[in-house]
Amino acid sequence: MIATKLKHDGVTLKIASTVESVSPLGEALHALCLYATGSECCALDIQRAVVESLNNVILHAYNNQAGNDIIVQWSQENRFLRIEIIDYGLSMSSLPTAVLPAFDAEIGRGWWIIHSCVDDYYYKVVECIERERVYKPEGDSEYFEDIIVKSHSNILTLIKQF
Amino acid sequence: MIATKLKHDGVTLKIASTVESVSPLGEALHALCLYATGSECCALDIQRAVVESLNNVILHAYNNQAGNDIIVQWSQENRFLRIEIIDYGLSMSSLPTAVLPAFDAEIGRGWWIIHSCVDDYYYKVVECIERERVYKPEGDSEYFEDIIVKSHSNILTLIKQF
Amino acid sequence: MILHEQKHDDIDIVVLSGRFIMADTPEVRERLKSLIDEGSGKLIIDMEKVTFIDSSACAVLISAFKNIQIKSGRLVLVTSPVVQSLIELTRLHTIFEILPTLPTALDAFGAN
Amino acid sequence: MILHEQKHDDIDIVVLSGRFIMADTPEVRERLKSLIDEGSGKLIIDMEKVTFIDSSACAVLISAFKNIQIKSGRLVLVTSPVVQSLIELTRLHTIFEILPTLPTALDAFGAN
Ligand SMILES: Nc1ncnc2c1ncn2[C@@H]1O[C@H](COP(=O)(O)OP(=O)(O)O)[C@@H](O)[C@H]1O
Ligand SMILES: Nc1ncnc2c1ncn2[C@@H]1O[C@H](COP(=O)(O)OP(=O)(O)O)[C@@H](O)[C@H]1O
Repeated sequence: MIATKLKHDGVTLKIASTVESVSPLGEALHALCLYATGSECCALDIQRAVVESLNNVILHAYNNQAGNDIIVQWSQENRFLRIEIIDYGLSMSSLPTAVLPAFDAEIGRGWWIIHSCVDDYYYKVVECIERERVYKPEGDSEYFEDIIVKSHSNILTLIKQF
Repeated sequence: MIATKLKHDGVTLKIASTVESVSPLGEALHALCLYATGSECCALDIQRAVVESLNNVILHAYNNQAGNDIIVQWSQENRFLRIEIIDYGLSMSSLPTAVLPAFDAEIGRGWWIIHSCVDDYYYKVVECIERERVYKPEGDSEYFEDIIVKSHSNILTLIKQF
Repeated sequence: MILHEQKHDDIDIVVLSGRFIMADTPEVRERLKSLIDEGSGKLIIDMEKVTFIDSSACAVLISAFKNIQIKSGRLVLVTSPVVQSLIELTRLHTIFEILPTLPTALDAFGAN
Repeated sequence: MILHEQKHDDIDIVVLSGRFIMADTPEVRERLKSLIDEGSGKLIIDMEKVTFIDSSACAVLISAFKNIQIKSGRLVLVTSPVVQSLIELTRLHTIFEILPTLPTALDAFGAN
Protein backbone atom coordinates (compact mmCIF):
# COMPACT_ATOMS: atom_id res chain seq x y z
CA MET A 1 0.00 0.00 0.00
CA ILE A 2 1.34 3.37 -0.99
CA ALA A 3 0.04 6.43 0.78
CA THR A 4 1.45 9.51 -0.81
CA LYS A 5 3.18 11.77 1.67
CA LEU A 6 1.32 12.92 4.76
CA LYS A 7 3.15 16.20 5.00
CA HIS A 8 1.47 19.04 3.16
CA ASP A 9 2.67 22.51 2.52
CA GLY A 10 0.85 25.12 4.50
CA VAL A 11 -1.93 27.43 3.49
CA THR A 12 -2.13 31.07 4.53
CA LEU A 13 -5.58 32.61 4.80
CA LYS A 14 -6.30 36.29 5.12
CA ILE A 15 -9.57 37.99 6.06
CA ALA A 16 -10.69 41.46 7.04
CA SER A 17 -11.41 42.06 10.73
CA THR A 18 -15.20 41.79 10.39
CA VAL A 19 -17.55 39.34 12.06
CA GLU A 20 -18.88 38.38 8.62
CA SER A 21 -15.48 37.01 7.63
CA VAL A 22 -15.36 34.51 10.47
CA SER A 23 -17.76 31.97 8.96
CA PRO A 24 -16.05 31.54 5.58
CA LEU A 25 -12.70 31.29 7.32
CA GLY A 26 -14.10 28.78 9.81
CA GLU A 27 -15.46 26.61 7.03
CA ALA A 28 -12.23 26.74 5.00
CA LEU A 29 -10.14 25.88 8.04
CA HIS A 30 -12.46 23.04 9.00
CA ALA A 31 -12.04 21.58 5.52
CA LEU A 32 -8.24 21.87 5.72
CA CYS A 33 -8.15 20.12 9.09
CA LEU A 34 -10.61 17.43 8.04
CA TYR A 35 -8.57 16.81 4.90
CA ALA A 36 -5.31 16.53 6.83
CA THR A 37 -6.58 14.49 9.78
CA GLY A 38 -9.66 12.65 8.53
CA SER A 39 -11.18 13.45 11.92
CA GLU A 40 -14.40 15.46 12.10
CA CYS A 41 -13.90 15.79 15.83
CA CYS A 42 -10.40 17.24 15.51
CA ALA A 43 -11.55 19.63 12.78
CA LEU A 44 -14.43 20.79 14.99
CA ASP A 45 -12.15 21.37 17.99
CA ILE A 46 -9.80 23.45 15.88
CA GLN A 47 -12.60 25.41 14.29
CA ARG A 48 -13.94 26.17 17.76
CA ALA A 49 -10.61 27.43 19.05
CA VAL A 50 -9.99 29.48 15.91
CA VAL A 51 -13.45 31.08 15.82
CA GLU A 52 -13.06 32.16 19.47
CA SER A 53 -9.59 33.50 18.69
CA LEU A 54 -10.88 35.46 15.70
CA ASN A 55 -13.75 36.88 17.78
CA ASN A 56 -11.18 38.02 20.34
CA VAL A 57 -8.98 39.63 17.72
CA ILE A 58 -11.95 41.47 16.19
CA LEU A 59 -13.35 42.60 19.55
CA HIS A 60 -10.28 43.16 21.66
CA ALA A 61 -7.19 43.55 19.46
CA TYR A 62 -8.97 45.64 16.80
CA ASN A 63 -11.66 47.05 19.09
CA ASN A 64 -14.35 46.19 16.54
CA GLN A 65 -12.85 48.35 13.83
CA ALA A 66 -13.12 46.91 10.36
CA GLY A 67 -10.46 47.44 7.73
CA ASN A 68 -7.72 45.54 9.52
CA ASP A 69 -6.14 42.27 8.44
CA ILE A 70 -6.22 38.96 10.23
CA ILE A 71 -3.93 36.25 8.94
CA VAL A 72 -4.38 32.58 9.71
CA GLN A 73 -1.52 30.27 8.90
CA TRP A 74 -2.37 26.61 8.70
CA SER A 75 0.28 23.92 8.51
CA GLN A 76 0.85 20.29 9.27
CA GLU A 77 3.91 18.55 10.63
CA ASN A 78 3.59 14.83 11.03
CA ARG A 79 0.66 14.32 13.40
CA PHE A 80 0.45 17.92 14.54
CA LEU A 81 -1.54 20.75 13.12
CA ARG A 82 -0.27 24.23 13.81
CA ILE A 83 -2.51 27.25 13.37
CA GLU A 84 -1.18 30.76 13.79
CA ILE A 85 -3.60 33.65 14.15
CA ILE A 86 -1.82 36.91 13.43
CA ASP A 87 -3.08 40.43 14.04
CA TYR A 88 -1.53 43.90 14.11
CA GLY A 89 -3.77 45.36 16.79
CA LEU A 90 -3.60 45.85 20.52
CA SER A 91 -1.23 43.36 22.14
CA MET A 92 -2.05 41.43 25.28
CA SER A 93 0.47 41.84 28.08
CA SER A 94 -0.60 38.61 29.76
CA LEU A 95 -2.86 35.76 28.83
CA PRO A 96 -6.37 35.57 30.29
CA THR A 97 -6.80 32.65 32.69
CA ALA A 98 -8.75 29.78 31.27
CA VAL A 99 -11.57 29.52 33.78
CA LEU A 100 -15.30 29.52 33.28
CA PRO A 101 -17.15 32.63 34.45
CA ALA A 102 -20.36 32.59 36.52
CA PHE A 103 -23.14 30.60 34.86
CA ASP A 104 -25.13 33.70 33.96
CA ALA A 105 -22.19 35.76 32.71
CA GLU A 106 -22.49 36.62 29.06
CA ILE A 107 -18.78 37.00 28.36
CA GLY A 108 -15.56 35.26 29.25
CA ARG A 109 -15.97 31.74 27.81
CA GLY A 110 -13.81 32.19 24.73
CA TRP A 111 -10.47 31.55 26.32
CA TRP A 112 -11.78 28.48 28.11
CA ILE A 113 -12.91 27.05 24.78
CA ILE A 114 -9.54 27.78 23.17
CA HIS A 115 -7.77 26.20 26.14
CA SER A 116 -10.00 23.11 26.03
CA CYS A 117 -9.98 22.50 22.29
CA VAL A 118 -6.26 22.45 21.52
CA ASP A 119 -3.33 20.58 23.02
CA ASP A 120 -1.04 23.53 23.35
CA TYR A 121 -1.01 27.25 22.63
CA TYR A 122 1.16 30.28 23.08
CA TYR A 123 0.98 33.97 22.32
CA LYS A 124 3.80 36.00 20.92
CA VAL A 125 4.26 39.71 20.35
CA VAL A 126 6.79 40.42 17.61
CA GLU A 127 8.09 43.95 17.35
CA CYS A 128 9.97 45.47 14.49
CA ILE A 129 12.34 47.93 16.04
CA GLU A 130 14.47 50.64 14.51
CA ARG A 131 17.59 51.21 16.52
CA GLU A 132 19.42 54.42 15.84
CA ARG A 133 22.97 55.05 16.97
CA VAL A 134 24.03 58.67 16.69
CA TYR A 135 27.73 59.41 16.86
CA LYS A 136 28.78 62.93 17.54
CA PRO A 137 32.26 64.38 16.95
CA GLU A 138 32.73 65.26 20.61
CA GLY A 139 32.95 62.05 22.63
CA ASP A 140 35.09 59.54 20.72
CA SER A 141 33.28 56.26 20.14
CA GLU A 142 30.36 57.11 22.38
CA TYR A 143 26.93 57.36 20.88
CA PHE A 144 23.32 58.03 21.69
CA GLU A 145 20.94 55.20 21.09
CA ASP A 146 17.31 55.59 20.22
CA ILE A 147 14.84 52.78 19.81
CA ILE A 148 11.53 53.12 17.98
CA VAL A 149 9.00 50.34 17.54
CA LYS A 150 8.07 50.66 13.87
CA SER A 151 5.47 47.88 13.73
CA HIS A 152 4.37 44.84 15.62
CA SER A 153 2.32 41.71 15.24
CA ASN A 154 0.57 39.44 17.72
CA ILE A 155 0.67 35.74 17.02
CA LEU A 156 -1.49 33.19 18.80
CA THR A 157 -0.22 29.72 17.95
CA LEU A 158 -2.55 26.77 18.44
CA ILE A 159 -1.22 23.22 18.33
CA LYS A 160 -3.41 20.17 17.91
CA GLN A 161 -2.30 16.57 17.81
CA PHE A 162 -4.24 13.97 15.85
CA MET B 1 -37.97 34.29 8.28
CA ILE B 2 -34.70 36.11 8.75
CA ALA B 3 -31.68 35.01 6.78
CA THR B 4 -28.66 36.96 7.88
CA LYS B 5 -26.91 38.68 5.02
CA LEU B 6 -25.82 36.64 2.02
CA LYS B 7 -22.82 38.79 1.25
CA HIS B 8 -19.63 37.64 2.90
CA ASP B 9 -16.31 39.31 3.02
CA GLY B 10 -13.70 37.60 0.95
CA VAL B 11 -10.95 35.23 1.96
CA THR B 12 -7.43 35.35 0.56
CA LEU B 13 -5.50 32.10 0.46
CA LYS B 14 -1.80 31.78 -0.20
CA ILE B 15 0.19 28.65 -1.01
CA ALA B 16 3.67 27.83 -2.24
CA SER B 17 3.97 26.80 -5.88
CA THR B 18 4.22 23.07 -5.17
CA VAL B 19 1.95 20.30 -6.31
CA GLU B 20 1.52 19.25 -2.68
CA SER B 21 -0.18 22.54 -1.86
CA VAL B 22 -2.93 22.07 -4.40
CA SER B 23 -5.00 19.57 -2.41
CA PRO B 24 -5.30 21.57 0.81
CA LEU B 25 -6.15 24.66 -1.19
CA GLY B 26 -8.69 22.73 -3.25
CA GLU B 27 -10.38 21.42 -0.11
CA ALA B 28 -10.47 24.84 1.55
CA LEU B 29 -11.89 26.47 -1.55
CA HIS B 30 -14.49 23.76 -1.97
CA ALA B 31 -15.64 24.38 1.59
CA LEU B 32 -15.85 28.14 1.00
CA CYS B 33 -17.93 27.66 -2.15
CA LEU B 34 -20.16 25.03 -0.57
CA TYR B 35 -20.73 27.30 2.40
CA ALA B 36 -21.61 30.28 0.21
CA THR B 37 -23.77 28.47 -2.35
CA GLY B 38 -25.07 25.36 -0.61
CA SER B 39 -24.41 23.57 -3.90
CA GLU B 40 -22.04 20.60 -3.99
CA CYS B 41 -22.15 20.73 -7.78
CA CYS B 42 -21.13 24.39 -7.94
CA ALA B 43 -18.35 23.84 -5.39
CA LEU B 44 -17.05 20.89 -7.44
CA ASP B 45 -17.07 22.88 -10.69
CA ILE B 46 -15.12 25.67 -9.07
CA GLN B 47 -12.66 23.31 -7.45
CA ARG B 48 -12.07 21.70 -10.85
CA ALA B 49 -11.39 25.01 -12.57
CA VAL B 50 -9.13 26.19 -9.75
CA VAL B 51 -7.10 22.98 -9.52
CA GLU B 52 -6.45 23.09 -13.28
CA SER B 53 -5.49 26.76 -12.99
CA LEU B 54 -3.10 26.03 -10.13
CA ASN B 55 -1.54 23.14 -12.07
CA ASN B 56 -0.99 25.53 -14.99
CA VAL B 57 0.59 28.17 -12.78
CA ILE B 58 2.93 25.62 -11.20
CA LEU B 59 3.88 24.01 -14.52
CA HIS B 60 3.85 26.88 -16.97
CA ALA B 61 4.05 30.19 -15.13
CA TYR B 62 6.59 28.96 -12.56
CA ASN B 63 8.12 26.23 -14.72
CA ASN B 64 7.84 23.75 -11.85
CA GLN B 65 10.06 25.77 -9.55
CA ALA B 66 9.02 25.71 -5.93
CA GLY B 67 9.48 28.68 -3.64
CA ASN B 68 7.07 30.98 -5.45
CA ASP B 69 3.76 32.26 -4.17
CA ILE B 70 0.32 31.61 -5.55
CA ILE B 71 -2.52 33.70 -4.19
CA VAL B 72 -6.15 32.75 -4.50
CA GLN B 73 -8.73 35.40 -3.71
CA TRP B 74 -12.22 34.17 -3.05
CA SER B 75 -15.19 36.48 -2.81
CA GLN B 76 -18.92 36.53 -3.22
CA GLU B 77 -21.17 39.20 -4.65
CA ASN B 78 -24.85 38.40 -4.59
CA ARG B 79 -25.20 35.20 -6.59
CA PHE B 80 -21.74 35.28 -8.11
CA LEU B 81 -18.53 33.79 -6.83
CA ARG B 82 -15.33 35.40 -8.03
CA ILE B 83 -12.03 33.59 -7.70
CA GLU B 84 -8.78 35.26 -8.65
CA ILE B 85 -5.64 33.17 -9.09
CA ILE B 86 -2.58 35.37 -8.91
CA ASP B 87 1.00 34.48 -9.80
CA TYR B 88 4.21 36.38 -10.42
CA GLY B 89 5.68 34.06 -13.01
CA LEU B 90 5.77 33.89 -16.79
CA SER B 91 2.84 35.75 -18.33
CA MET B 92 0.74 34.39 -21.15
CA SER B 93 0.55 36.63 -24.21
CA SER B 94 -2.67 35.02 -25.40
CA LEU B 95 -5.12 32.56 -23.94
CA PRO B 96 -5.01 28.91 -25.03
CA THR B 97 -8.06 27.88 -27.01
CA ALA B 98 -10.51 25.76 -25.10
CA VAL B 99 -10.66 22.68 -27.27
CA LEU B 100 -10.14 19.06 -26.42
CA PRO B 101 -6.94 17.47 -27.74
CA ALA B 102 -6.77 14.08 -29.49
CA PHE B 103 -8.21 11.28 -27.35
CA ASP B 104 -4.82 9.77 -26.61
CA ALA B 105 -3.05 13.06 -25.88
CA GLU B 106 -1.79 13.29 -22.35
CA ILE B 107 -1.84 17.06 -22.06
CA GLY B 108 -4.06 19.93 -23.07
CA ARG B 109 -7.33 19.27 -21.21
CA GLY B 110 -6.84 21.80 -18.42
CA TRP B 111 -8.07 24.84 -20.25
CA TRP B 112 -11.11 22.98 -21.54
CA ILE B 113 -12.04 22.07 -17.97
CA ILE B 114 -11.60 25.66 -16.79
CA HIS B 115 -13.67 26.91 -19.72
CA SER B 116 -16.44 24.34 -19.05
CA CYS B 117 -16.66 24.69 -15.29
CA VAL B 118 -17.10 28.45 -14.87
CA ASP B 119 -19.47 30.96 -16.43
CA ASP B 120 -16.88 33.52 -17.32
CA TYR B 121 -13.14 34.07 -17.01
CA TYR B 122 -10.47 36.51 -18.02
CA TYR B 123 -6.72 36.85 -17.65
CA LYS B 124 -4.91 40.03 -16.77
CA VAL B 125 -1.24 40.94 -16.66
CA VAL B 126 -0.58 43.81 -14.28
CA GLU B 127 2.79 45.52 -14.55
CA CYS B 128 4.36 47.86 -12.09
CA ILE B 129 6.38 50.27 -14.13
CA GLU B 130 9.02 52.79 -13.14
CA ARG B 131 9.10 55.73 -15.50
CA GLU B 132 12.23 57.84 -15.36
CA ARG B 133 12.46 61.28 -16.89
CA VAL B 134 16.02 62.61 -17.13
CA TYR B 135 16.47 66.30 -17.75
CA LYS B 136 19.85 67.51 -18.93
CA PRO B 137 21.07 71.11 -18.84
CA GLU B 138 21.51 71.27 -22.58
CA GLY B 139 18.11 71.05 -24.27
CA ASP B 140 15.66 73.25 -22.38
CA SER B 141 12.59 71.33 -21.24
CA GLU B 142 13.43 68.21 -23.23
CA TYR B 143 14.07 64.99 -21.42
CA PHE B 144 14.90 61.36 -21.95
CA GLU B 145 12.32 58.87 -20.81
CA ASP B 146 13.11 55.40 -19.63
CA ILE B 147 10.55 52.78 -18.66
CA ILE B 148 11.43 49.76 -16.58
CA VAL B 149 8.99 47.04 -15.56
CA LYS B 150 9.79 46.55 -11.88
CA SER B 151 7.35 43.73 -11.16
CA HIS B 152 4.28 42.13 -12.59
CA SER B 153 1.48 39.82 -11.66
CA ASN B 154 -0.81 37.56 -13.68
CA ILE B 155 -4.41 37.31 -12.58
CA LEU B 156 -6.83 34.70 -13.84
CA THR B 157 -10.34 35.64 -12.74
CA LEU B 158 -13.01 32.95 -12.67
CA ILE B 159 -16.67 33.86 -12.29
CA LYS B 160 -19.35 31.39 -11.33
CA GLN B 161 -23.03 32.07 -10.93
CA PHE B 162 -25.18 30.07 -8.54
CA MET C 1 -27.79 31.36 9.52
CA ILE C 2 -31.54 31.27 9.08
CA LEU C 3 -34.05 32.15 11.79
CA HIS C 4 -37.58 30.91 11.43
CA GLU C 5 -40.43 31.55 13.85
CA GLN C 6 -43.49 29.46 14.48
CA LYS C 7 -46.17 29.13 17.15
CA HIS C 8 -47.77 26.05 18.65
CA ASP C 9 -50.77 27.12 20.78
CA ASP C 10 -49.20 29.70 23.09
CA ILE C 11 -45.68 28.31 22.74
CA ASP C 12 -43.22 30.37 20.72
CA ILE C 13 -40.76 28.33 18.69
CA VAL C 14 -37.62 29.81 17.17
CA VAL C 15 -35.94 27.49 14.70
CA LEU C 16 -32.31 28.30 13.94
CA SER C 17 -30.30 26.61 11.23
CA GLY C 18 -26.80 26.88 9.81
CA ARG C 19 -23.92 28.56 11.62
CA PHE C 20 -24.81 30.56 14.72
CA ILE C 21 -21.88 32.81 15.61
CA MET C 22 -20.99 36.36 16.53
CA ALA C 23 -22.10 37.81 13.19
CA ASP C 24 -25.63 36.53 13.85
CA THR C 25 -25.99 37.51 17.49
CA PRO C 26 -27.44 41.04 17.12
CA GLU C 27 -30.41 39.84 15.07
CA VAL C 28 -31.09 36.72 17.10
CA ARG C 29 -30.72 38.56 20.42
CA GLU C 30 -33.18 41.21 19.23
CA ARG C 31 -35.75 38.67 17.97
CA LEU C 32 -35.60 36.60 21.15
CA LYS C 33 -35.95 39.67 23.33
CA SER C 34 -39.09 40.90 21.62
CA LEU C 35 -40.60 37.41 21.50
CA ILE C 36 -40.04 37.06 25.23
CA ASP C 37 -41.36 40.55 25.93
CA GLU C 38 -44.54 39.91 23.97
CA GLY C 39 -44.93 36.17 24.45
CA SER C 40 -46.66 33.90 26.92
CA GLY C 41 -43.48 32.90 28.69
CA LYS C 42 -43.19 29.59 26.86
CA LEU C 43 -40.28 29.49 24.44
CA ILE C 44 -38.49 26.76 22.54
CA ILE C 45 -35.24 27.49 20.70
CA ASP C 46 -34.79 24.68 18.21
CA MET C 47 -31.12 24.35 17.21
CA GLU C 48 -31.33 20.85 15.78
CA LYS C 49 -30.11 22.19 12.42
CA VAL C 50 -27.37 24.41 13.81
CA THR C 51 -24.04 23.26 12.37
CA PHE C 52 -21.68 25.44 14.42
CA ILE C 53 -22.00 27.65 17.47
CA ASP C 54 -19.56 29.87 19.36
CA SER C 55 -19.41 31.43 22.82
CA SER C 56 -21.07 34.67 21.70
CA ALA C 57 -24.09 32.70 20.51
CA CYS C 58 -24.17 30.90 23.88
CA ALA C 59 -24.29 34.36 25.45
CA VAL C 60 -27.48 35.07 23.48
CA LEU C 61 -29.03 31.89 24.88
CA ILE C 62 -28.03 32.92 28.41
CA SER C 63 -29.54 36.34 27.85
CA ALA C 64 -32.83 34.78 26.67
CA PHE C 65 -32.78 32.48 29.69
CA LYS C 66 -32.35 35.41 32.06
CA ASN C 67 -35.07 37.45 30.35
CA ILE C 68 -37.59 34.63 30.52
CA GLN C 69 -36.77 33.95 34.16
CA ILE C 70 -37.67 37.55 34.98
CA LYS C 71 -41.10 36.81 33.46
CA SER C 72 -41.26 33.48 35.39
CA GLY C 73 -41.42 31.82 32.00
CA ARG C 74 -39.74 28.69 30.74
CA LEU C 75 -37.14 28.20 28.02
CA VAL C 76 -36.42 24.81 26.44
CA LEU C 77 -33.52 24.25 24.07
CA VAL C 78 -33.39 21.60 21.36
CA THR C 79 -29.78 20.94 20.39
CA SER C 80 -27.75 19.36 17.62
CA PRO C 81 -24.67 17.33 18.67
CA VAL C 82 -22.38 20.26 17.80
CA VAL C 83 -24.44 22.65 19.93
CA GLN C 84 -24.82 20.16 22.77
CA SER C 85 -21.10 19.49 23.00
CA LEU C 86 -20.24 23.20 23.25
CA ILE C 87 -22.93 23.70 25.87
CA GLU C 88 -21.43 20.83 27.84
CA LEU C 89 -17.88 22.08 27.37
CA THR C 90 -18.92 25.40 28.89
CA ARG C 91 -21.01 23.64 31.58
CA LEU C 92 -24.15 25.47 30.51
CA HIS C 93 -26.15 22.23 30.44
CA THR C 94 -26.43 22.65 34.20
CA ILE C 95 -28.62 25.73 33.79
CA PHE C 96 -30.48 25.13 30.52
CA GLU C 97 -33.39 22.77 30.09
CA ILE C 98 -32.44 20.75 27.02
CA LEU C 99 -34.48 18.21 25.12
CA PRO C 100 -33.41 16.18 22.12
CA THR C 101 -36.18 17.01 19.62
CA LEU C 102 -38.91 19.55 19.00
CA PRO C 103 -41.74 17.05 19.70
CA THR C 104 -40.27 16.14 23.11
CA ALA C 105 -39.86 19.86 23.85
CA LEU C 106 -43.51 20.46 22.96
CA ASP C 107 -44.48 17.50 25.16
CA ALA C 108 -42.59 19.10 28.04
CA PHE C 109 -44.93 22.09 27.77
CA GLY C 110 -47.89 19.73 27.77
CA ALA C 111 -48.73 20.54 24.16
CA ASN C 112 -50.58 17.96 22.17
CA MET D 1 -4.36 9.54 -1.94
CA ILE D 2 -3.89 5.88 -1.14
CA LEU D 3 -2.95 3.22 -3.65
CA HIS D 4 -3.69 -0.37 -2.81
CA GLU D 5 -2.92 -3.37 -5.01
CA GLN D 6 -4.65 -6.72 -5.10
CA LYS D 7 -4.89 -9.68 -7.43
CA HIS D 8 -7.86 -11.78 -8.41
CA ASP D 9 -6.64 -14.83 -10.34
CA ASP D 10 -4.53 -13.24 -13.08
CA ILE D 11 -6.34 -9.89 -12.92
CA ASP D 12 -4.42 -7.00 -11.40
CA ILE D 13 -6.54 -4.60 -9.39
CA VAL D 14 -5.33 -1.17 -8.35
CA VAL D 15 -7.61 0.49 -5.82
CA LEU D 16 -7.20 4.25 -5.52
CA SER D 17 -8.85 6.33 -2.84
CA GLY D 18 -8.93 9.96 -1.78
CA ARG D 19 -7.82 12.80 -4.04
CA PHE D 20 -6.04 11.83 -7.25
CA ILE D 21 -4.30 14.90 -8.67
CA MET D 22 -0.98 16.09 -10.08
CA ALA D 23 0.91 15.52 -6.82
CA ASP D 24 0.05 11.81 -6.99
CA THR D 25 0.70 11.18 -10.67
CA PRO D 26 4.41 10.20 -10.57
CA GLU D 27 3.81 7.35 -8.12
CA VAL D 28 0.62 6.09 -9.72
CA ARG D 29 2.06 6.32 -13.24
CA GLU D 30 5.12 4.34 -12.13
CA ARG D 31 3.08 1.64 -10.36
CA LEU D 32 0.70 1.19 -13.26
CA LYS D 33 3.54 0.99 -15.73
CA SER D 34 5.35 -1.78 -13.87
CA LEU D 35 2.12 -3.66 -13.22
CA ILE D 36 1.32 -3.58 -16.92
CA ASP D 37 4.87 -4.54 -17.88
CA GLU D 38 4.85 -7.55 -15.56
CA GLY D 39 1.16 -8.43 -15.58
CA SER D 40 -1.10 -10.66 -17.61
CA GLY D 41 -2.69 -7.81 -19.54
CA LYS D 42 -5.80 -7.72 -17.38
CA LEU D 43 -6.05 -4.61 -15.26
CA ILE D 44 -8.78 -2.97 -13.24
CA ILE D 45 -8.28 0.54 -11.82
CA ASP D 46 -10.89 0.91 -9.09
CA MET D 47 -11.58 4.59 -8.40
CA GLU D 48 -14.86 4.13 -6.59
CA LYS D 49 -13.37 5.85 -3.53
CA VAL D 50 -11.67 8.67 -5.41
CA THR D 51 -13.11 11.98 -4.18
CA PHE D 52 -11.47 14.34 -6.67
CA ILE D 53 -9.55 13.96 -9.92
CA ASP D 54 -7.85 16.42 -12.28
CA SER D 55 -6.68 16.38 -15.89
CA SER D 56 -3.16 15.25 -14.98
CA ALA D 57 -4.60 12.16 -13.30
CA CYS D 58 -6.69 11.50 -16.42
CA ALA D 59 -3.42 11.62 -18.36
CA VAL D 60 -2.11 8.77 -16.17
CA LEU D 61 -5.18 6.73 -17.04
CA ILE D 62 -4.64 7.43 -20.75
CA SER D 63 -1.01 6.41 -20.44
CA ALA D 64 -2.01 3.13 -18.79
CA PHE D 65 -4.60 2.57 -21.51
CA LYS D 66 -1.99 3.08 -24.22
CA ASN D 67 0.55 0.84 -22.50
CA ILE D 68 -1.91 -2.00 -22.11
CA GLN D 69 -3.05 -1.69 -25.73
CA ILE D 70 0.55 -2.23 -26.84
CA LYS D 71 0.41 -5.54 -24.94
CA SER D 72 -3.05 -6.28 -26.43
CA GLY D 73 -4.35 -6.28 -22.88
CA ARG D 74 -7.53 -4.85 -21.43
CA LEU D 75 -8.08 -2.04 -18.95
CA VAL D 76 -11.35 -1.58 -17.07
CA LEU D 77 -12.04 1.47 -14.94
CA VAL D 78 -14.40 1.58 -11.98
CA THR D 79 -15.44 5.17 -11.30
CA SER D 80 -17.00 7.29 -8.58
CA PRO D 81 -19.51 9.96 -9.69
CA VAL D 82 -16.83 12.66 -9.38
CA VAL D 83 -14.41 10.68 -11.56
CA GLN D 84 -17.10 9.71 -14.04
CA SER D 85 -18.27 13.29 -14.56
CA LEU D 86 -14.75 14.54 -15.30
CA ILE D 87 -14.16 11.66 -17.69
CA GLU D 88 -17.38 12.58 -19.46
CA LEU D 89 -16.57 16.29 -19.49
CA THR D 90 -13.31 15.48 -21.27
CA ARG D 91 -15.05 12.92 -23.53
CA LEU D 92 -12.72 10.16 -22.36
CA HIS D 93 -15.67 7.81 -21.73
CA THR D 94 -15.58 7.16 -25.47
CA ILE D 95 -12.20 5.41 -25.21
CA PHE D 96 -12.22 3.88 -21.72
CA GLU D 97 -14.11 0.77 -20.74
CA ILE D 98 -15.93 1.81 -17.58
CA LEU D 99 -18.00 -0.30 -15.20
CA PRO D 100 -19.83 0.85 -12.11
CA THR D 101 -18.41 -1.52 -9.47
CA LEU D 102 -15.48 -3.83 -8.89
CA PRO D 103 -17.64 -7.01 -9.03
CA THR D 104 -19.07 -6.05 -12.43
CA ALA D 105 -15.53 -5.27 -13.63
CA LEU D 106 -14.38 -8.71 -12.46
CA ASP D 107 -17.39 -10.26 -14.21
CA ALA D 108 -16.34 -8.54 -17.42
CA PHE D 109 -13.06 -10.44 -17.24
CA GLY D 110 -15.02 -13.66 -16.70
CA ALA D 111 -13.73 -13.99 -13.14
CA ASN D 112 -15.86 -15.90 -10.68
N1 LIG E 1 -6.55 38.89 21.05
C1 LIG E 1 -6.77 39.57 22.18
N2 LIG E 1 -6.29 40.83 22.31
C2 LIG E 1 -6.51 41.54 23.41
N3 LIG E 1 -7.18 41.06 24.48
C3 LIG E 1 -7.68 39.82 24.45
C4 LIG E 1 -7.50 39.01 23.30
N4 LIG E 1 -8.07 37.83 23.54
C5 LIG E 1 -8.58 37.89 24.77
N5 LIG E 1 -8.36 39.08 25.33
C6 LIG E 1 -8.76 39.49 26.69
O1 LIG E 1 -9.08 38.31 27.42
C7 LIG E 1 -10.41 38.36 27.94
C8 LIG E 1 -11.02 36.98 27.99
O2 LIG E 1 -11.28 36.53 26.68
P1 LIG E 1 -12.45 35.50 26.40
O3 LIG E 1 -12.34 34.39 27.36
O4 LIG E 1 -12.41 35.15 24.96
O5 LIG E 1 -13.79 36.26 26.77
P2 LIG E 1 -14.59 37.43 26.07
O6 LIG E 1 -13.95 37.71 24.76
O7 LIG E 1 -15.98 36.88 25.96
O8 LIG E 1 -14.48 38.59 27.01
C9 LIG E 1 -11.13 39.37 27.09
O9 LIG E 1 -12.21 39.98 27.73
C10 LIG E 1 -10.02 40.35 26.72
O10 LIG E 1 -9.85 41.29 27.75
N1 LIG F 1 -0.76 30.08 -16.22
C1 LIG F 1 -0.17 29.82 -17.39
N2 LIG F 1 1.00 30.41 -17.70
C2 LIG F 1 1.61 30.16 -18.87
N3 LIG F 1 1.12 29.33 -19.80
C3 LIG F 1 -0.03 28.71 -19.58
C4 LIG F 1 -0.74 28.92 -18.35
N4 LIG F 1 -1.87 28.19 -18.41
C5 LIG F 1 -1.87 27.56 -19.56
N5 LIG F 1 -0.77 27.85 -20.30
C6 LIG F 1 -0.46 27.37 -21.65
O1 LIG F 1 -1.66 26.83 -22.21
C7 LIG F 1 -1.48 25.48 -22.61
C8 LIG F 1 -2.78 24.70 -22.43
O2 LIG F 1 -3.06 24.54 -21.07
P1 LIG F 1 -3.90 23.28 -20.56
O3 LIG F 1 -5.13 23.18 -21.40
O4 LIG F 1 -4.13 23.45 -19.10
O5 LIG F 1 -3.03 22.02 -20.87
P2 LIG F 1 -1.69 21.45 -20.25
O6 LIG F 1 -1.37 22.27 -19.03
O7 LIG F 1 -2.06 20.05 -19.93
O8 LIG F 1 -0.67 21.58 -21.32
C9 LIG F 1 -0.34 24.98 -21.79
O9 LIG F 1 0.35 23.92 -22.41
C10 LIG F 1 0.54 26.24 -21.66
O10 LIG F 1 1.35 26.38 -22.80
